[in-house]
Amino acid sequence: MTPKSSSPAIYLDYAATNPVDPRVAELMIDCLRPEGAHGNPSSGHAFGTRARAMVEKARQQVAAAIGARPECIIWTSGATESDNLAILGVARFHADRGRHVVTSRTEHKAVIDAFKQLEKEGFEVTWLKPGADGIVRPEQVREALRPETQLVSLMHVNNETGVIQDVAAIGAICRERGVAFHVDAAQSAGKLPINVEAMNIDLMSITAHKTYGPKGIGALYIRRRPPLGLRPLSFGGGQETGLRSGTLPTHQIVGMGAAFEIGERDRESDVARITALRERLWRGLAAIGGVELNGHPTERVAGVLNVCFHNVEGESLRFGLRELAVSSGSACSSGSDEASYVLRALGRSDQLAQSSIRFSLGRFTTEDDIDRAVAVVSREVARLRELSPASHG
Amino acid sequence: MTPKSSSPAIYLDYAATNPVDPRVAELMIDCLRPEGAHGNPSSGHAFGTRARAMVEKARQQVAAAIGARPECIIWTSGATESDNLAILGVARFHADRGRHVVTSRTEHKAVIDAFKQLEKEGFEVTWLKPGADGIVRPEQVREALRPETQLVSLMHVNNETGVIQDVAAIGAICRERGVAFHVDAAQSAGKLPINVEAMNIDLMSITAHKTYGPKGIGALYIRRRPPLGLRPLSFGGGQETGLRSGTLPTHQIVGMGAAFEIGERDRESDVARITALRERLWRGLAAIGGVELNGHPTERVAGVLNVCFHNVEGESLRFGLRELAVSSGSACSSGSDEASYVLRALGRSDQLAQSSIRFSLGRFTTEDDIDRAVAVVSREVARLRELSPASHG
Amino acid sequence: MEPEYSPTVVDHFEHPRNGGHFEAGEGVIRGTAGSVAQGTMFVLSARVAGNRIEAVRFEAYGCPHCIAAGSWLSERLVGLEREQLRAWRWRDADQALGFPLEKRGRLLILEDAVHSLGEAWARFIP
Amino acid sequence: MEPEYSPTVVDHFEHPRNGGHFEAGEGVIRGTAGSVAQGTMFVLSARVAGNRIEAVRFEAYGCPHCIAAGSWLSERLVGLEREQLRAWRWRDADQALGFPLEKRGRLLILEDAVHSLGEAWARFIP
Ligand SMILES: Cc1ncc(COP(=O)(O)O)c(C=O)c1O
Ligand SMILES: Cc1ncc(COP(=O)(O)O)c(C=O)c1O
Ligand code: FES
Ligand code: FES
Repeated sequence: MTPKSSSPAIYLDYAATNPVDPRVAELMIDCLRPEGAHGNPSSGHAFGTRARAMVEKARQQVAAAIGARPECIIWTSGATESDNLAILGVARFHADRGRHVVTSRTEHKAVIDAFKQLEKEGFEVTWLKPGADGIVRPEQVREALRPETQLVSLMHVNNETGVIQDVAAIGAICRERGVAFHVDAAQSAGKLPINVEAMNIDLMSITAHKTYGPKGIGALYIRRRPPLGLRPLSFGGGQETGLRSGTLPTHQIVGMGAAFEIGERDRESDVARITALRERLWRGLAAIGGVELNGHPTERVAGVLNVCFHNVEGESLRFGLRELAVSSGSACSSGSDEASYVLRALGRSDQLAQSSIRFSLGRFTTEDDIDRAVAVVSREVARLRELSPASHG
Repeated sequence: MTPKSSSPAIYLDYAATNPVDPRVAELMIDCLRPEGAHGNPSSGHAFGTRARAMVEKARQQVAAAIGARPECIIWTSGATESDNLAILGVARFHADRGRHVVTSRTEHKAVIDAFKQLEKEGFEVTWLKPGADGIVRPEQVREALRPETQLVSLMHVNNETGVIQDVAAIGAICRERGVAFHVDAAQSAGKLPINVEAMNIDLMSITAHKTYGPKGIGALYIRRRPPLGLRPLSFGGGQETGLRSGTLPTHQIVGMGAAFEIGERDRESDVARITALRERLWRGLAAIGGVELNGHPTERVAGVLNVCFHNVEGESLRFGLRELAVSSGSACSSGSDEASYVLRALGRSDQLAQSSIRFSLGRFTTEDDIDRAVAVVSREVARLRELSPASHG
Repeated sequence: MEPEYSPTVVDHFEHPRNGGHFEAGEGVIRGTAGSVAQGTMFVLSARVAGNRIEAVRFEAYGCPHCIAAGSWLSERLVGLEREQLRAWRWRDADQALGFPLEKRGRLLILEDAVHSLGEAWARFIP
Repeated sequence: MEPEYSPTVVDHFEHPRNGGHFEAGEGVIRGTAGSVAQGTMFVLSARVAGNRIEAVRFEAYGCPHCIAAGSWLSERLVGLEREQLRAWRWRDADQALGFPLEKRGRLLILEDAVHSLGEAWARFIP
């Protein structure tokens, strides 16, 4: 089952994107073949109704995975679009009722930049600062709410650190105060149990490619009772109850449905296996010395380990580790030298933020991947420290 | 090569959507497989750069098919999004320079509804009315332009009638007057020669699924010299020079690239074959009697034939023809009885508009499909006319 | 989305009973309602013998529900007396064919056609 | 997007020449510039004999370009005289290694380290 690549690199970048699960890929391939489901799901004829049935089945699969009713699921092109549709959509629709909105400093860019756009449109944004562990306390949210607050948006699992927010507690506060609550769950679907009803979530962004489905398809959960007003981002054929026009991509939707069904079915066993691998990785890295975990030690998702390496310059570390497909929030390139804003918000110095590496594991990661990764990191960190004036003094 | 379906229907609805060309499907399937291109094209590691190279190759393929430079192509989720990004993007960006925009009454809903949204935002829209042949004369555009006009949007080929607009002449007028010119070319790519530079097109919407590529991926051509200001519809990771954030779906983009390359390479032979089939269809239908072509008799794309049947009620005609996967702009369902706004704009009565059928042919249509379709239509029209009081009096 | 048709509607649409009309003449009456311009028109023609309808033909312009209703009705009218035509109500057809709510109005045109047939009969045998 | 590294940079990064330092002592001089906090730091240590440099060791903290530059430089300095250290300019390293524009600033730190080495030499043999 391990995806092989023509590249010999070890893939530890599941938080960036996943390979498509072969079981999902087969269903998509069926759709793409000539005898597949090529009709337009909006067409009334036999080809259309066949495609429509596949789209609706997938809607049920996705809904079931997050405890929602199918009619609350709107297909989008991914979590970026879902985030924007939720945030810009709700804020613009209700702008005349109040122009205060709340989010945090460690959200994904799709959320941060949507809120920055709202600032340009005259909204006031409260940017909550998480603790050094990456966690936004529910009380911070309660204190930020005002009579004119329209929306709170907080992510479930942080994409850089893997830290989990207590969205249920925050949802309860928002529901009590009648404020719409949006959750970016791109990194948590298939990794944590999610129930939008029990968690009092009004809007939730999900994307297929972080759950072993295809890239370019996502969904927005929207509470329907009582209905939540939303202004669409774009206009047209009126698909998805007018909230998201455009021909529905059957093969993509079929892939997302299957990915979410499998993700929920295999969740517990996946999580157990991935947790064991992550612990193996952490033991190996900790043995190198001078390493520190970024984010809360236990309130974290199984597959993500964000580690900072003392006394090693970030760009050289990343280049030294290029056999590993890993990720870091920083980019020394093009002179911007910008450190991860997420790690900075957790209080890390620019330098430590830049010397941090996100290892993210997934369904197809093996023990061998982990052991080889530990060997590479140990070798490079030792080598770079050996060359460094800082190590000797 | 004829796509077979579990349904015995004859597919004559290519203008709604195309099956994926098997050559395109194979390339997409390669991407979806475990050994495929699963990296995030924005990641710097080997998996990412491999995916990025595929994305950039596809960008070149699409650019080459429309006479553009690759850096002028922005990936979107389809023509609906491209239309909205172009129209709302340009109008909102330049709103302080003038709030007058021009389009026609026979555009696709994605264009019409984007302009209706602009009306709500305080723009004045000139809705040009085409002639009975469906054509907007370039002079009409010239007369509509004002000093404060920011944008003209007109489609290349109409999706209901197949009528071709003289976008080159309109482009010349807009360029002369310094007004941005957007063209919805969803229905013309791979069917007509297109050269955005020669035609003075500033923005052009295209979508893969009308050109034998996958659904859910499209592109917007944006002139870069001199640069054209555009406000994005959504915000985030900053992909596509900040105009369209979100993880790039490699398999979809690879499919669109291949589809456009094949579309351009096979265009002349496809057009010749499809034109012959369409003429065969028209001969068959004309022989029934009491039929009329909708739209200009010669300024039309090869694959679309929109025909109105006198003395036959539309819904019964459509139901009678349900062995054929065809389309009609009207929908008697849900009591709305709404006739095609495109055919109405061409001066057809509600009733004739409702008794019109769009037959659309494509790469996989066979003579046998056409002959069987003619047989079915002849039989049903005769039968319904026979039952109709109008036929006898 | 295409409208849904019940099996009865499909059957009558596909195999209409008694389509056409009787040539005007002895014992033949004709009832009509609606118009093509309106989108729905029914023409009923019947041969009467004594005080009962002996045979019926229908013509219809309209959607599948309307064509099915004409066909269905043509069988139901046989054997009826004049008073029964006057008393005929659309609900019977609706029950048999399951018209969607938004198409109920069309059944009133059918009802008018039946009543018009009754009136023609009254003129014919005053 | 990851930065691009020339083959020379990759070679020196992967196989740094003369990494480390000489213990302080007779004929050993040391030049340093930059700091870890700044993101770039070079420490050069050289053994001089007569009026020429006999051997060089380097330590570097910084990006691959910087590490490669330290390694590359360690080979070039051998055989130089004191005046030549003072005259050394960053352009040579840039030409050899192809620093991207936005990293040129780092080469000035390297230049400072070379000059600092020259000054140490001056103090050592006044
Ligand atoms: C937390 C989070 N939100 C949003 C996104 C954007 O998702 P997409 O690439 O599907 O637009 C991502 C991943 O890139 C993510 O990790
Ligand atoms: C002319 C035209 N514009 C836009 C669209 C919308 O394209 P998409 O379904 O890719 O959003 C279509 C097809 O549906 C079309 O025919
Ligand atoms: S004609 Fe539309 S309801 Fe019968
Ligand atoms: S440390 Fe970034 S330029 Fe060398």
